[in-house]
Amino acid sequence: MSDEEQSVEAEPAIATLVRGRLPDVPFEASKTKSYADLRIAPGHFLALVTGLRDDDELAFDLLRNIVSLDMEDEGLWAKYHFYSFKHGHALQVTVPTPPGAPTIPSLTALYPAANWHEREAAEMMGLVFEGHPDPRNLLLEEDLRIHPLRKAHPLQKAEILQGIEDGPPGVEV
Amino acid sequence: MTFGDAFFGLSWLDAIIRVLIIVGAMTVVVVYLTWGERKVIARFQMRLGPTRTGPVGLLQGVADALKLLSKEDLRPRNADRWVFEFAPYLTFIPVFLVLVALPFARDWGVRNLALGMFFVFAVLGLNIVGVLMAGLGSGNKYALLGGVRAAAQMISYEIPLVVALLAVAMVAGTLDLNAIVLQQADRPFVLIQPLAFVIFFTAMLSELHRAPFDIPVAESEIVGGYFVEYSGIRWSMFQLAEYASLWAFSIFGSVVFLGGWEFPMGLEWGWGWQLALTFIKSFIIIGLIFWVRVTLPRLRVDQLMSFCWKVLIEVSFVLLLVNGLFLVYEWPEELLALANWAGTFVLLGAVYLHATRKPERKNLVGSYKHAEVPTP
Amino acid sequence: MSVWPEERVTPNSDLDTVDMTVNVGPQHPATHGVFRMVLTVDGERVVDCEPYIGYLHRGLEKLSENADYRQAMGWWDRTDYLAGMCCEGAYVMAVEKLAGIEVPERAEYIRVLMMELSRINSHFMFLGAFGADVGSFGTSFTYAWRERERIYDLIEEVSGDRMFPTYFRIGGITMDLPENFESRCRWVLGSIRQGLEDLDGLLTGNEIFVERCQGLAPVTPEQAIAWGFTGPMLRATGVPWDIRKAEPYSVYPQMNFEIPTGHQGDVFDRFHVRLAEVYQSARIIEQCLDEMPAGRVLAPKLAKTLRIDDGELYMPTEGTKGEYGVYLMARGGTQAYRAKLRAPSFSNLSPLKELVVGTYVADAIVILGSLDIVLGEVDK
Amino acid sequence: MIGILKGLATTFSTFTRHPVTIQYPDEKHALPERQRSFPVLTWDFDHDEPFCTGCNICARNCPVDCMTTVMHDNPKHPEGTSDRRKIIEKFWIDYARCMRCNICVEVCPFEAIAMDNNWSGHEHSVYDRRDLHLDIEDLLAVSKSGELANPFRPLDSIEANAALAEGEDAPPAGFQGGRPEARAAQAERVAQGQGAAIQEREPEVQEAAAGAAAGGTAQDDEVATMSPRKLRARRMKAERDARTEQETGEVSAETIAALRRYASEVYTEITGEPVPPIGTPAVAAAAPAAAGTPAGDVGDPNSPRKLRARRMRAERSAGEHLERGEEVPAETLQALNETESELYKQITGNDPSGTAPAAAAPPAAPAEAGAQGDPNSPRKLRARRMKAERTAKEHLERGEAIPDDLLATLAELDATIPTAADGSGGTDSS
Repeated sequence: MSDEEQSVEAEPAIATLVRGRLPDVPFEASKTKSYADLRIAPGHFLALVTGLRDDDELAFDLLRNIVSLDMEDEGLWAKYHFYSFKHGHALQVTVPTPPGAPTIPSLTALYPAANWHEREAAEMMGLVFEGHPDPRNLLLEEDLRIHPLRKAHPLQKAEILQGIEDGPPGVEV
Repeated sequence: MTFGDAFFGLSWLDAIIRVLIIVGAMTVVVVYLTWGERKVIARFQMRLGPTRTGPVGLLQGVADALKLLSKEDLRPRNADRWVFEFAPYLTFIPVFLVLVALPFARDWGVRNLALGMFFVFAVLGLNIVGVLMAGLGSGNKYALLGGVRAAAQMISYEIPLVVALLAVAMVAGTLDLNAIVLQQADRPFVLIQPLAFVIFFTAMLSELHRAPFDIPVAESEIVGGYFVEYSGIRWSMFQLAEYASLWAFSIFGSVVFLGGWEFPMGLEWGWGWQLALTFIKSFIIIGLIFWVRVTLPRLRVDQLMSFCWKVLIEVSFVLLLVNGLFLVYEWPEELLALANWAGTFVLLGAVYLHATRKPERKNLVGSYKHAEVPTP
Repeated sequence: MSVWPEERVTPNSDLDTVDMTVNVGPQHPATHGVFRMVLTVDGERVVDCEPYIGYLHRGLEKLSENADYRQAMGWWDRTDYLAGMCCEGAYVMAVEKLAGIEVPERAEYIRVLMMELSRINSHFMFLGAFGADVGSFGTSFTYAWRERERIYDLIEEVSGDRMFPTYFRIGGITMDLPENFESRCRWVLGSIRQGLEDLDGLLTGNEIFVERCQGLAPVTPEQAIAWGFTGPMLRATGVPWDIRKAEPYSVYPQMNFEIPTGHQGDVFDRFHVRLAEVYQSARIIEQCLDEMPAGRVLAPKLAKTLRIDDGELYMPTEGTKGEYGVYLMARGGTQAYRAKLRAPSFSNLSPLKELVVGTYVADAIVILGSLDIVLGEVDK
Repeated sequence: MIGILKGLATTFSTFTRHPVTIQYPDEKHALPERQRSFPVLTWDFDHDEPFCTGCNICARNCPVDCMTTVMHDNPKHPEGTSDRRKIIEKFWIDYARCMRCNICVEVCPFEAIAMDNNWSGHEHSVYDRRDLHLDIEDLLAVSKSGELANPFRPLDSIEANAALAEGEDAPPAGFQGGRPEARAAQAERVAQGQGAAIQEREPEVQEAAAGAAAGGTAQDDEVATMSPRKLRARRMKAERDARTEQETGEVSAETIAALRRYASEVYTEITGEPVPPIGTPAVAAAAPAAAGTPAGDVGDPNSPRKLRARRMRAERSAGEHLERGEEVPAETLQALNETESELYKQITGNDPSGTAPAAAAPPAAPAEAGAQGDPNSPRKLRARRMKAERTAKEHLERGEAIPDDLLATLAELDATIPTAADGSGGTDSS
C-alpha cells in the first residue's frame, strides 16, 4: 500500500476496508508518510477499536504504540498504531481531544499492552484515560503532577556548573 | 624419625605444638588457596587473574588479610548482639576440629583417633549452628533467606555424605583413618567404590556451598547470603572457615578414596614424600572443585532438595546394601567394583534422562493457587 | 521482634506465615541496570511483584523536540546503549523518509552491516548476563565479553567511538569504511562463531541449565501479542514475525536469512532464539561484505541545516529487543515537533507481574534476565 | 550428564587458551586513527597561536552547550606575523557534559578543533566534577606538546569519498594544523634566534603617528593592495551612502572622498569632475594627487611609505623580469632610478640618478610630510620638484592653465616648466 500511486483525494485501501466493515463509525481517513490515518472523536473511539480488533476481516491484534501530542491550541491528541498479524496490514488512529477535556476511553480492557503506554502518556502529557486500572505515575515520582512533554513546560536551562550553586542545580528557569 | 611419640615426653605440650603447627599450616594454605582459586578461575575464563600484588599476584592472600584487618567491624543496630558476634567462631571451630583427626603422613596428625572418621562426621554437624546464628542474628532479610537456605541444604546433604563414607568404612573394615590408608596399598578405594566417591563429591560440594549448590551465597539472587552484614575481621573468619573446610575435605577425600600418602609409592619413602603425595592428591580434588565451580550454573532450592531426598539418599542406601551383601558373602572384590561402576553409570544416566525429558507444557503462567490472592 | 516487619498475613494458609517483601533494588547484580522490583515473598515463592522504573529517564523526547535533527542523533543512540547503531539507524531512516532524502546504495549496505554488528553485540550481552543470572559465576560473561570487545574494537575503527558511534548522518554515513575493514570484519566474524560455540557448549546442553530454564514462565502466542511482545520474546512463542521481513526497510529485501522461532515461549526458548539469531546476523554481515557496491556514502546536495515541512511518520524497525519504532511529526523548521520512541523493552517488561507471580525468587531473577531489557530505552 | 561433561570440556579448552586480557596501565593497545575521545584545540606552529578564531560556530552547534568562547583582536596581526585578525582568548569545554558526537569538529571552518585520538584523551579521571571544565591552556596542551600527531578530520573523508566516487583522485589531507613538520620547523626557527612565528608581512607602522594625511595615504596604500572584490564591495558601500545622503540633501565630505578613492561613477555625478583611475599595483607612481584638489584628502603621493611601496613594487617587477631572463622594461628601470633602489645599480651599473642632479631644494614641500630626516635634503628637494612638474603637466593635459602658486614652486625649485606641447605624458602610462 505505497502512497505514491494513491491519488491524494482517493481514500487509502485500509480506510475503505474499515468503512465497509464498520459502516456506523464516523471517521475521516487521510494519509501520512507511513500509514493510513483514521481520525475519530473520543466518543466513537471505543466502538472503532473493538471493531478493528474483533472483525476477522481486519483482525488488528497488535497495539504497537500510543503517541500523545500537544497541539497547543487544538488541545491534546493521541495516536494509536495497530498491526494485524493475520493480514499483515497496519493502521494509525488519531483521537483529537478538545483543549479543555483531554479524556479518552482506556484500551487496557481490549489490549493489555496499552496499560503502560497509557500510564506514560497520562503522566507525560496530561491525557486522562478513563477506566484505566492503575493510573499511577510510571516514570516520574508518585506525587509529581507536572506534564513535562507539554510545549508550555520550559526546557530546563542547561546548568553550567552542576553542584556549584547552593540550591538544586539549574532551578532558576 | 617417626613422629608418633610425644614431644619432650609431655603429652599436653605435644598437643599444643601440633595444634600450633596445624594452625600455621592452615593459615598459609588458606592464604594461598584464595590466590590459587582466583588465578585458576581467571585462567578458565581466559583472563590473567591477580598480577598486581607480588610477582604473579602471590601476595594477594596477604593483601586481602591486611585489608580485612583494617576494615571496621560493624554490627547492624537491629542485630541480636551475642548471636551475631559468636556466629563466625561457631562456623570456624568445627572445621578446625576436622583437621585434628586427619593423618597427613605416616604418623603425621595431631591425634590418631581410633574412630577418626566418626569424629569427623560428628564435628561437621556443628557448623550448621554457626550458619543459622549468622543468618538469624544479623536482622537482614537477605541474610535470613541465606541462613535458612544454607541450614536446609547442609542438613539434608549430610545424610548421603555420611552413608557413602560408611559404605567405604565397611569395605575397609575400620573407622581409623590411618588403617584405611594402609589398606589402600595396592588399589585406592575410588576404583572399588566409584559410586561412593561420586556421592561424596557432590555432597561435599553442597556442604561447602560450592558450585552448583552455592544457593546460600547466590550473589545474583539474594546478595551474599548469611554473611552479608559482616565486615572486617568477622567476615574474614567466614572466608577462613570456607577455605579451611575446602582444604580439610580435599585432604579427607584424598586420604579415604585416593590412597592418601601410601598408594603408588608404598611405605618405604620418607615422610617428606608422603606429605607431598597427600598434598598433590588434595590439590587434584581442589582443582576438580574449581573446575566444576566455573562451569556449572546454580540449582534452584527445590531442585537441590529434590535431588538430595529423591536421588542421592536412595542411591547411597542401595550402595550400603550392596556393600553389605558382598561383604557378608565374601564375594570377590572385583565383582564389588564392577557392581559399583554399574551403579555410577546408572546414577549419571538417570540425571541425563531426567534433564532431557520432553518438556511437557507446565502449568501456564498465572494459574498458581496463590495468584488469586487479592493484590493490595 | 524487630526483625519481622508487620506484613500482610497470607489468608487460607494453615501456618500463619507472614509475607516478606524482598526489595530487588536499583543496585542489584541481576537487574541489568537501574530497575527496582519489590517482590512479596511467602517463603521462597513470589506472591506479588511491583516493578518501579524511571531511574534512567533522561527526557529523550523533550530533548529531541528542542534540538535540530542532526543534534538529536547523539541522544538516540543512548537509548539502547548495547546496540548504538540500531537506534541511530532507526532514527536516521525515519528522518530521511520524512524529508524524502535518497540514501546512496553503498551507505545502505554499510548501515545494514553496522546494525547487524550491533545486534550481535547486544545478543552477546544477553547470553553473557543470562549465564551469570543462572549462576555460572561469570564464565559465560567473560566468554561473551571477549567477543563484545572485538566487535567494539571493529566499530571503533570504523566510527571512532565504541558504544555511541554517531556514525550515521541524515542522508548516508559520515565516512567510508577504512581500507582493512573487510579482512578485520571477517576475522571478527570467525571469533564470533568461536565465541558462540563456547557459549553453546557451556550452557545449552547443560542439564542444570535445562532444568532451571525449561518450562519457566511459558507464554502462548495470543498472550504475547496481547501484551505487545515483539522481537525474540514473540518469536520464542512460535510467531515467525520479524519487521526486517514483514515491513522491510533499507536493503534487507536483498538479504536472505531465516527467522528462528521457539515452541513454548518459555525462558529456554528465548535463550535459543537469541543464540540462533546471532548466526543469522553473521550471515547477513557476510552477504553485506560480498555485495558491497562502490560509490558515494553521503547523498549529494544535502541542505546545511535540514528543514522538513508538515508531515508525520511512524517508522518501525527491528531493534535487538523487538520493534524499535520512531514516530516523528514535523511542522516546518529545523526541529521535530514531536518525536516518540516505541521501545521494545518497555512493552516486553510491562507484564512482569503476571510472568513472575507463582515462581521462586531465584526464578524471578532468571525470568527478568530472559526479558533482556535495557533500561535506557525503557525509561527513554 | 553429557551436557555437564560438554560444559567441562569447553571450560577446559578455554583453560588451555592464551588469556586475552592485557595489563592496562603498562601495555596499551594501539588506538585506531579515527578514535575520538574528547575535543581539543589545535596549535598552529607556523604562527605560534591557536587556529581557533573564536567564531563560536561549534558552541552554537553543540547539542549539549558544553563550550564557551571569548574572542579578541589578534595582537600578532599588526606585527605581521599572523593574518588572523581575531583570535580566541578564552575557551572552556565542560568534558562532563560533552557527549563526543563530533559535530563541533565537522562544523569548524578553521580545522581548529579536533578529537584527541591518543590515550591522553582517555585519562581524564578527576575527583571533582568541576575539574572537568577545561580551559584553553589544557585544551591546547595536547596539540602544543606535539602528541596530537595526526588528528583525524571526518570532513576530509567525506570530500575524499565524494571525489573518489566521481573517479577523481582524492584531495590532499586537509588537516595542516598542529603537524609535526610545522612543529619541527618552528623549533629550527627558534634555534636560529628568529621569532617563533613566520614573518608574514612588514610590521605595520603605528597608524596614529602619521596623522590625517598619512592616514589618507595609508588608506590609498591600502586601496592599492586591495583585491578587486573588496574594492567593488567598498565602492558599492560608498555609493549606497551617497544615495542615502542625497535624499537627505547634502552629501558629506568623506563620502565624496570614498567615492573618489574607489573611482565610482557616482563621484562624477556629484562633483562633475572626471574620476581619477585607481592606482593599480602594476602602474608605479600615477597616484592622482593633484595638489589643487579640494581638501587635500588624497594625501601626498611622495610620502616615504609611498616611495618605499613603489620601490618595492618596481624591484619585484624587475625581479620577475630578471627571473624570466627578459630585459627589464624602460619604465620599471625609470621607476627603479626614481626610487633610488640598489637593484638599479646592479642592473645599470651606475648610481641611481635620483640622487645625482643637485636640483635647487624646493622649499614648498608640505611641512608635516617629512616626518623623518631633514626636509631640505637634496633627495627631498628633487622629489618635490618632480611632483610639482607632474602636477603642472596634468593641469596642461586637462587644458587648464597652471595655477600661479604652482608656478611659484616651479620657479623656486627651478624645475623645467612643461609647455602644453610637451606630450611626453610623464610616467602615468595607463
